[in-house]
Amino acid sequence: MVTLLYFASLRESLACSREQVALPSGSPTVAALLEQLRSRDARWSEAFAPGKNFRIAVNQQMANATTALKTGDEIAFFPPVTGG
Amino acid sequence: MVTLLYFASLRESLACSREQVALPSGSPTVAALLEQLRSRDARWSEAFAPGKNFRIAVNQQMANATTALKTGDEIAFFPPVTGG
Amino acid sequence: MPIVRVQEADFDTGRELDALTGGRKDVGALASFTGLVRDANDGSSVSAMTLEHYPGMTEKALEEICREAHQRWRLLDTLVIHRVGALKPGDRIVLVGVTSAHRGDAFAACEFIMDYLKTRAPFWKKEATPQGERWVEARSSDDTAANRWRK
Amino acid sequence: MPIVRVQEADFDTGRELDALTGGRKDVGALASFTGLVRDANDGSSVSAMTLEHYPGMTEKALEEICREAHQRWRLLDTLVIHRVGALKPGDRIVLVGVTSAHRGDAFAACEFIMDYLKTRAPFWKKEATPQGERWVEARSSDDTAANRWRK
Repeated sequence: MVTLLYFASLRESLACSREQVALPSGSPTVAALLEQLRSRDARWSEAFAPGKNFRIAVNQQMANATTALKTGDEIAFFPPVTGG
Repeated sequence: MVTLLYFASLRESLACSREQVALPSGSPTVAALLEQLRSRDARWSEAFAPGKNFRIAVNQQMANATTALKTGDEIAFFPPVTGG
Repeated sequence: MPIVRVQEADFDTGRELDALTGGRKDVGALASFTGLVRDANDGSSVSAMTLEHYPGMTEKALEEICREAHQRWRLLDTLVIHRVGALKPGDRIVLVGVTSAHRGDAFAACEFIMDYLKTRAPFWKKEATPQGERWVEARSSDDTAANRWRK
Repeated sequence: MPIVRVQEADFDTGRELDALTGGRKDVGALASFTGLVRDANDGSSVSAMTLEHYPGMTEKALEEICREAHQRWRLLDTLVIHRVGALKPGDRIVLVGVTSAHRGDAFAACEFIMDYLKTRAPFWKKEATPQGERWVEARSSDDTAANRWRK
């Protein structure tokens, strides 16, 4: 299992802030996890459609689609940041 | 007459902070005034020797050797500034 | 040394900056930046703002930005305080303070920290406008500012 | 609007910066710089400092520098407070504060004001060292910094 976190507009459009999911089988990457999320329904496939401007963090470090995942990881999805 | 002011190391080496002098005759400039000051003695000629790094202000605006002078002007001589 | 705080409460700018320099005699330069909530943005009036963040990652990201600043310039201390939660126009959002022997290092590092904070620290702003609430969009000018520092 | 003060007394950084932003809701960015007396300079320890200035011209020069900053960037307010007289290590010398809607303008103008102050405002520092008193020499790095801003 891994923990998924969603922030800001992504949290709102997905109506989800946190969930636990099983890792994709094989040598799982962020890309495989995203494929799994997109297959849920139209809302999820749209939120993570290719070309959508969102950011990924794995265990609180910026990551990308090729980042490898393992059991227990915390994977966060969020829009470009706007602090300051 | 014009008022001359000296600041910082120049004030100390000339042992003078303020004096009143007559303007050089003709169409006086800072250069003519400096010539007059240099002619006083070795200390003054050395302080204002060509190539010496000092600044000039006329009526509290930065000036240079070609700046024209008139009666009543306040002319200040000082080393490069070091505030902040 | 980096000092990082994420908090709902307001901060006292003078006290925080005095603490950075207080008692030290090797600080020649203190550069600081305060970001505040404006009552207008992108053509709309703004009556309130909510700042969301990613607890845990936020502090790590800010510390990493400060550490990178310490690697790039000769600094004494760096400070980042960033507020989260409900804010209103005129409120302080963020304070960055950088001390150094010389001003060039302090200025550059302070601006660097702000530019990186704007593009790398997980904060998100939601504004209340007469047309309703809206998430603030990231600005390409912030990416441009951050990219200036690429070696 | 430029606010310029030359004074012997210390200043309260927090109070001065709060006054720049206080009550306004259009300030998004406040950049500030504080210069302090260091206990070492050019390889000598420094036990005390005296700041001389040119009364009258100092204020004019500082106001002119601030006005030039207002012409170059979109600013709301600029503040310069510079102390004169006897100072000791750890003491504040100068405070520059700049407010703007956006941080790029505030940062640039704050650094510009400091660079021009360092090369154009008639202040002179005298340091007390174990080898006696000495006038601080102007640095060519300050000229280089100021020349960056030439249009």
